[in-house]
Amino acid sequence: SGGGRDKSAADDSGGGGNAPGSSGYTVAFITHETPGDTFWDKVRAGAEQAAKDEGVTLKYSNDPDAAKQAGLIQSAVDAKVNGIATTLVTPDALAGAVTSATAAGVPVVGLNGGIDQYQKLGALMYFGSDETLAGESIGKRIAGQGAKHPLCVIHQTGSVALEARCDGVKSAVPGTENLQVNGADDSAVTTTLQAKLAQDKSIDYVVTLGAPIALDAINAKQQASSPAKIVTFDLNQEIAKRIKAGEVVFAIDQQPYVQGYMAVTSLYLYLKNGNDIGGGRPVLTGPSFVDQTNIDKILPFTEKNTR
Amino acid sequence: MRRTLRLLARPEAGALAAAVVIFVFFLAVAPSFRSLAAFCTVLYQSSTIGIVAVGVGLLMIGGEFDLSAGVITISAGLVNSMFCWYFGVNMWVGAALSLLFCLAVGFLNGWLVMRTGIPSFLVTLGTFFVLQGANLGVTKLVTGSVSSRDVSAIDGFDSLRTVFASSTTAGAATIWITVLWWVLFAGVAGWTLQLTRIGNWIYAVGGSAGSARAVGVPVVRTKIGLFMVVSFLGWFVGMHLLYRFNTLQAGNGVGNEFLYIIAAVVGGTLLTGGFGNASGVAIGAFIFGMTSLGIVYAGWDPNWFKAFLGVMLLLAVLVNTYVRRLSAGKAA
Amino acid sequence: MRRTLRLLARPEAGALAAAVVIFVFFLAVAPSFRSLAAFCTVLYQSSTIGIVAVGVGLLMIGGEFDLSAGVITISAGLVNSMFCWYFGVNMWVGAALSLLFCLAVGFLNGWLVMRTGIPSFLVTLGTFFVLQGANLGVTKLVTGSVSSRDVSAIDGFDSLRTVFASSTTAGAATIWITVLWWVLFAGVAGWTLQLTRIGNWIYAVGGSAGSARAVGVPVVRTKIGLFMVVSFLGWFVGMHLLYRFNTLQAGNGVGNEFLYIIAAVVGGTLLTGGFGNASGVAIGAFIFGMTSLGIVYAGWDPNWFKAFLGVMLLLAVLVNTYVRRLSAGKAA
Amino acid sequence: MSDPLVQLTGVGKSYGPIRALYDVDLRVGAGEVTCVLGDNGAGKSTLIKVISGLHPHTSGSLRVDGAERRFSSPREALDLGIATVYQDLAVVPLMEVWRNFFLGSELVAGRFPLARMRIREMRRIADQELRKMGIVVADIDQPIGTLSGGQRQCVAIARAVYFGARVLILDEPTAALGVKQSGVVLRYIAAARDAGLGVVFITHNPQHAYLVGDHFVILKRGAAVLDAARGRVTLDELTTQMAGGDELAELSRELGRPA
Amino acid sequence: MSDPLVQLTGVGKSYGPIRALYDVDLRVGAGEVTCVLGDNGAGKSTLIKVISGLHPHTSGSLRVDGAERRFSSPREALDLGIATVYQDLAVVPLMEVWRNFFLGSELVAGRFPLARMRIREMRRIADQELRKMGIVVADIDQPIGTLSGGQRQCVAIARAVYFGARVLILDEPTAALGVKQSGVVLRYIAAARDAGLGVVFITHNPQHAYLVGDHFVILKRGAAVLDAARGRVTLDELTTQMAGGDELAELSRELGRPA
Ligand SMILES: Nc1ncnc2c1ncn2[C@@H]1O[C@H](COP(=O)(O)OP(=O)(O)OP(=O)(O)O)[C@@H](O)[C@H]1O
Ligand SMILES: Nc1ncnc2c1ncn2[C@@H]1O[C@H](COP(=O)(O)OP(=O)(O)OP(=O)(O)O)[C@@H](O)[C@H]1O
Ligand SMILES: [Mg+2]
Ligand SMILES: [Mg+2]
Repeated sequence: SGGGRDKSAADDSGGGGNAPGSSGYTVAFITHETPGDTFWDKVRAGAEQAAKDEGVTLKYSNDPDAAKQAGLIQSAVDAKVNGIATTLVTPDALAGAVTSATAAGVPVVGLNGGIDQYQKLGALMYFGSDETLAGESIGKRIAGQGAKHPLCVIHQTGSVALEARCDGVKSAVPGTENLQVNGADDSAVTTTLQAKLAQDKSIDYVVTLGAPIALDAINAKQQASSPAKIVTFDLNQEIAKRIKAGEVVFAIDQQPYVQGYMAVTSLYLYLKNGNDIGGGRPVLTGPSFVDQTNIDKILPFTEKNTR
Repeated sequence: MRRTLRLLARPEAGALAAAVVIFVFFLAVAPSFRSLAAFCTVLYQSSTIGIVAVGVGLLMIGGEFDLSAGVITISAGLVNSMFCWYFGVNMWVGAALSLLFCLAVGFLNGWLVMRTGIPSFLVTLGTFFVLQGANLGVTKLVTGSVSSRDVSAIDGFDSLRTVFASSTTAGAATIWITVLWWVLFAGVAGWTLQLTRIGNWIYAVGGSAGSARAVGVPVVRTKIGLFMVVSFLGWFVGMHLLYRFNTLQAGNGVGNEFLYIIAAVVGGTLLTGGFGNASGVAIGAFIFGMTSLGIVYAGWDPNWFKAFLGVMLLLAVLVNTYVRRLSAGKAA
Repeated sequence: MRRTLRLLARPEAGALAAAVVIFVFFLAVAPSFRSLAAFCTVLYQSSTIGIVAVGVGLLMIGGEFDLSAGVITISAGLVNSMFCWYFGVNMWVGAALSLLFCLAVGFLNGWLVMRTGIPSFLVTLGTFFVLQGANLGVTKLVTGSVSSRDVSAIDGFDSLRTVFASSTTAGAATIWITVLWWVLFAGVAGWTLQLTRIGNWIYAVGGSAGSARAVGVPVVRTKIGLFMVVSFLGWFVGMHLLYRFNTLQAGNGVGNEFLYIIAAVVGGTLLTGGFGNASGVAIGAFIFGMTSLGIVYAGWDPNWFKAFLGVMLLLAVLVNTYVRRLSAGKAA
Repeated sequence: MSDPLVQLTGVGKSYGPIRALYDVDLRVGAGEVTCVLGDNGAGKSTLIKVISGLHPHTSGSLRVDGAERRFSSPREALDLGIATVYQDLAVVPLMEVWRNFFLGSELVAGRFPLARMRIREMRRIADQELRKMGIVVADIDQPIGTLSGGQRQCVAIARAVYFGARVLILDEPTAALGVKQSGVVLRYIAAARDAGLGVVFITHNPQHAYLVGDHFVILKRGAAVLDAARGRVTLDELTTQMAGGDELAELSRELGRPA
Repeated sequence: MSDPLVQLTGVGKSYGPIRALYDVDLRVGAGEVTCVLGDNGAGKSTLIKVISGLHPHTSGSLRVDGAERRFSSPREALDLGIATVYQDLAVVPLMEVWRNFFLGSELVAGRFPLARMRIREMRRIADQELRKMGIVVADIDQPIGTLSGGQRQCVAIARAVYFGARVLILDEPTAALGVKQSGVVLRYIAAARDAGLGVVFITHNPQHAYLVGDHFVILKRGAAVLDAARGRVTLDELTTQMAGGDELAELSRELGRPA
C-alpha cells in the first residue's frame, strides 16, 4: 500500500532540551483557543518546545469565552505560577484578571492579540501581529491584484479577532463582504460557500481566516465553478501543498510557533535574567506572506507542524 | 375528500406543508435559489444532517437522547484515517474497524442507560465529552497535529470514496450519493416504524416503557439497538466526511448533535418519546438545510443570520402545528 | 440513625456526596487546588453558572426548557451598555430597561409555549437564534464592532458594580458578590419550592400539567412565571458580566444554556419535569465548576480536557444515583 | 325542590371529528344526588368534564345558579364551588400524598411575598381525612405514585369531599375501591347531600347508584335515553335499562352455579 | 384436581423499605378460577405482579409446572403462557388501538430482515375481539389514549384473553366496566376455565367473584387471612370477610331508603 506515515521521521520533531522543570520555573500559558484549532496547535507546539529547551514547566489551558479565560488567569495566579503568558484578544474583559496577576507579583506576557492594550493592562511584553494590520495587508495585496468584491469568511460567530481581520480587509478593499459559516462542520462550510458563490457571481476573491476553511473553500469553488481566487490566513501542511499547486494564491502567516516560543522564552529570560525583549515595544511575528515564490522553503517546516 | 383529509392527518403532513411554505418563500425572495444547482446543494446539505437525524429521530421516538451523535461522526473518520495512516493498511480494514468502534460506543451508551438508570441525556453527554477529548488527544498523539493526515493515496480510498462520497453531475445539477443514502435510510426507517414488529416496539418503549415491558416487549434490547443505529449512521456520515475531505479536523462535529435533534423535533417528533415518524424527520432536516442555505442564497446580512434562522424555524414549526391541528379537527 | 437515613433520602444527598467525592479527588491529585484562593475561584466560577442554573432548574421541574438562557445574559448586558453608551444616560436607567427587556423575552417565551402548544424546546430555540443574531447584528450596527464599548466612565457604573460585581478579599481569599447572590437565589428558590404554594404548583405543572389544571392550578401563569424567573436570573448574570468586564463580546454566551441544563440534571432534576430541588441544582453547578477548574489546577493536558470532564461528570452522576438508591433501600 | 345549582340544556361535545355527546339535559339540585349511568364510552366522563370546566362544551347551554357559563378552565368551576373527582386525571404521581391532597387549595399563612404553607397542618389534615376513609398510608410524605390504585383514588375523593363547597362531581369513585371503602364513599355522598350539596355520581354499579341516587340519567352513545326521578324507577328497571337485560341473574343462570 | 400450574409458597415482597406481602401461599390449577380479594392496599396487585414477572419476589418460592422460577421480566412469564391484565400498566396511550392489542405478540409474515407485520389481519382481529366484548371503537387506528377508561380496559382484557395460553391473570378487570361488559368478561373467565386454563381473578365485587370462583384467597395488609375452596364458603361469608361486616345491607339500612 502507498501513503501513510513516514516511519523514519515519526517521532521527536523538536529534539534536544532540558529535563522538564529543571529551571524551577512554572509558566501558565492561557489562550482563547477553540479546542482543536490547527493555529493554536502550533502556538502550543512553540510554547512546549521553548519550555523543553529552557527547562520550564508549562501549564497550557484555553477557553474561547472571555469570562472563562479570565477565570483561567485567576486560577493560574491561585496556583502561584512564576509567569503567565496569555492572549489578550479581549483586553477589557481580561483587564481585571491581569491586574490581579501583576498585583500578586506574577509577570504577564501578552501574545497574539491585544497589541494596543497590553501595556495599559500591565503586561510586560507582547509577541504577535496586529489582526487589523494583517487584514489590511491582505486587502492591499489583493487590491493590487485587482480585487473588487472579496468575500471574508468568518468561521466563528462573533469572534473579535476574526472580525478585526475582516475589518482590515475591508479597509483596503471597500467592496468586502462578510459571511458566517459553521466552522465545526466541513460540509456545512463547503455548501454555505458554494451557495454564496452561486448567489453572487461578482465575488472575485475568497479570504478565509483559517487554513482548514481554505480547504473547504477550494471544494466549494470547484462545486460552484466560480472563478474566485482563494487567499487565507494561517498555514498548515495541506495549505502549503495547495499553494504550491496554485490552488491557493497566498497565505498570510503570523508565525504562531514563534508567538508561543517567544512568549515562554521571554518569561524565562525575564525571570532568570531580567531581560525585556522588544525594548518596551511589541514584537511583531507577522504578517509574512507565503506564496509560490517562497513555498518550497517553507513546505518542509509545515510538515513538522512548526509553521 | 376523505382521502385528502386522511393524508393531512398523517404526522408528516404538517412538516411537509412547512417545507413547502419555506421553499416557496425562498423561491420568491432569492433569485439564485431558483436553480436546479441550488436545489441540489440544499439537498446535499440536508442529507449530511438528515442521515444521522433519521437515527436520532428513531431514538427519540424510543424515548432517549444521544448527544454524542455529532462528535461520533468525526471519531469514526479519525479511527479509520489514523489507523490506516499509522499502520499503512487498506482503508477498507480501517472502515470496518471504525464501524466496530462506533457500534461499540452505541452499545455502551445504551447499556449504561439501561443498566444504571441514569438518563440518556447525561450518559451520552459523558460520551460526548469523552469522545470530543479523545478525538483531540489521540489525533495529537498519533499525527502530532490536530488534524488527521491525507490518506487519499492509501489503497481502497477510491473505492470507498465511490461508496460514501461520490457525485454525479447532470447539467447544472450535482447529485451527491449521500442524498440517495439519506432517502434510503429514511425509507428503511419509515418502513421499520410503520410496518414491522420492531417499529411497534420502538413506539411502545418510547410511549410507556413500563407498559411495553409488561406485555413482553424486550425494552432493553430495543433501546440498545436504537443507540447502535444512531452510532451506525454517525459512522456513515463520518465516512462521508473522511472520503470527501481526506483530512479531518479533530475538533469538529461539535454542535451537530443539536441539529439532529432540531431536525427531528421540527419534523414532528415528540421530545418525550412515543410519537413521530421517519419521513417527518427527513423533512425536518430538509427544512433546516434549506433555511440555513436559503438565507445565504437570499444574500441577507450575515450578522443577522441566526436571527433569520430562528424566525424561519419558528415559522416552520407554526405552520406544522397549524396544519396538524386543522387536519385533526376535520378528518374522519 | 433514622435521622441520618432521612437526611440521606433527600434528593440532594446524592449530589452532595458526588460533590464531596470529586472535591476530595482533586485535593488529592492537584496540589494547587489545596488553597483557599483556589476554592474561592471555584466558587466564583460555579456562581456564574449557578445563578441561572437555579432558574433553569425551577423551569425544568416545571416541565419546560429554556435554550435562550445562555445568550440572554449577553443580550441583557448589551442592552444596558449600548443604550447608555449611545444616549449617554445613567447606567441605572439602562439596567432597568434591560431588566424590562429580559422579562419581556421571558414572558414571550412562556406565552408562545402556552399559547401555541409548540414544545418549549423549539420556541426557546427560536428565541435563542433570534437573540444570538440580534446581539451580533445590533452591536455591529451601534458600535461598528462585535463588542460593546467601554462604559466604565458613565454615571452609575460604580454603584452598579458594587451591586453586581464587587469582591472582598480576606487574606488570599477573594469572595465575589455573585457567590452570595447565588446562595441567596438558591435559598429563595429552595424555600419557594418546599414551603410555598407556588412551589407546590411548580412540581404539579411539571409532574402532570393535566392533573394540575384539573384541580385548579393556574398552569399558564405558573409556567410563564418560571420563564420570567429564568430570564430575570439571566439578566442578573448579564449585569455581572457587564459590570465586571466593562465590555461584552456580542458572540458570547452561546453554549451556556447547556451548562445550566447539565448543572440541573447533575443535581438530580428530572428532564421530564416534576422532580428535583434547588439545592441539588446549586450543587450541580458547583460540581461542574469544580470539575472544569479542577482539571486546570491539576494541570492535565487540555487536549484531553473534555474527556476528563466527561468521565468526572459520569462519575458524579453515578455516585449520585448510587447514594440515592442506597438511601431509598434503607430509609424508612 | 329548590332552583337547580347546575343546569345543562341540549349540551353537545365533539373531540375534533369524534362526537361524544349529543343534546344532553341535566339538572343538579341542592340536596340531590344525580346518578349518571351508562355503558363504557357512553360519554359520562365527557359530560362531567363539561360541568367541571375541563373541556368546554361545543353546543347547548350550561347554567350555574341560573347564569349562563362557558368554563375555560377548571379553576372557574372550582371558584363556583364545583369540586370534581376525575376518572383518569386524579393525581400527580411524583408528588407527596399531602401535596396532592391540597394541590390547588393550599393552606397558607402570611402575606404574599412571605406567604408560606402551613405544612404541618396540611399533613395532619390529609392523614386524618384518609384515615376517615379507612386508608392508612405508611408515610404521608411518600410519592402518591407508590400507593395502590384504590388508595390513590381515595386521596382524590377525600380531597374533593373536603373542598367540595356546593357541587360534588364523582366519576366512578368506587370503581377501584374495596367493599369497605366503597361504603365510606357512599356515606360521604349521603352526608354531602344531607348538607345541601348537589352531587353528580357516576357509577357502573346500579346497587350503589340506587342506594344514594335521587335522580337517574342513563346515557347511551352520547345521548340520554332515560331521565327519571327515584320514585319513577325501581332497581331492577334501572339494571335492566343499563345493561339491556337483567345481566347478573341471567349470567348466574348461564354459568350454571348455585349462588 | 390436576397438578398446579402455578404454586406460590411463602412468598414475600418489599418495595425498598415498604413491605407489601408476607408469606403468601397460592395455587393456580388448570381449569380453576382462583379469586384474590381484599381491601385497598392489601397487596393483591403486588401478588400478581410477582406471578407475571413484573417484580421479582423477595422471599419464598414460585413454581411453574413444578419448576422453581424467579422471573426477571414479564417476557419469561409470557413465554410460559402466563398472560396478565394489569391494573395500571395496561396500554401505551399514544399508540393505535390495534398496535396496543398486538404489542409484544405481533403477527409477522416473512423472514427477519424483511419480516413485516400482517397489519390488515391484525386490525381485523383487534376490531373483532373488541366487538365481541360489546366495544365498537370509531376507528381502530385512533390512539388508545382517546378511548374512555372502560374501553381501554377492554382492550387490555381482550388482548390477554386472546393471547392467554395457560394462565390468565386479571387485576380488577371489571372495575371500570359497565354491567354489560362486566358480564362479557365473566363469561370469558368461565370460558377460559372450561378450556382448561388457570385463572387468577382479582376483584372488589364479591358477587362477581362468587359467580366464577372455585377458590378464594383474601389478603389483608399483605398476608392471607382466608384461603378456602368454593364449597367451604358462602357468598355472605365471603362478603362479610372482605368488608368486616355485611356492609351493603347495613349501609342500606343506615342510609334509610327502600332498596
Ligand atoms: N380526548 C378525546 N379525544 C377523542 N375522543 C375522545 C376523547 N375522550 C373521549 N373520547 C371518546 O368519547 C367517547 C366518550 O368517552 P367518555 O370518556 O366520556 O366515556 P365514559 O362514558 O366515561 O366511559 P367509561 O365508562 O368507560 O369511563 C368515547 O367513544 C371516547 O373514545
Ligand atoms: N412501587 C411501589 N413502591 C412502594 N410501595 C408500593 C409500590 N407499589 C405498591 N406499594 C405499596 O404496597 C402496598 C400494596 O399495594 P398493591 O398495589 O399491591 O395493593 P392492592 O391490593 O392492589 O390495592 P388496590 O385494591 O387499591 O389496587 C400498598 O401499601 C402500596 O402503597
Ligand atoms: Mg369515564
Ligand atoms: Mg391493585
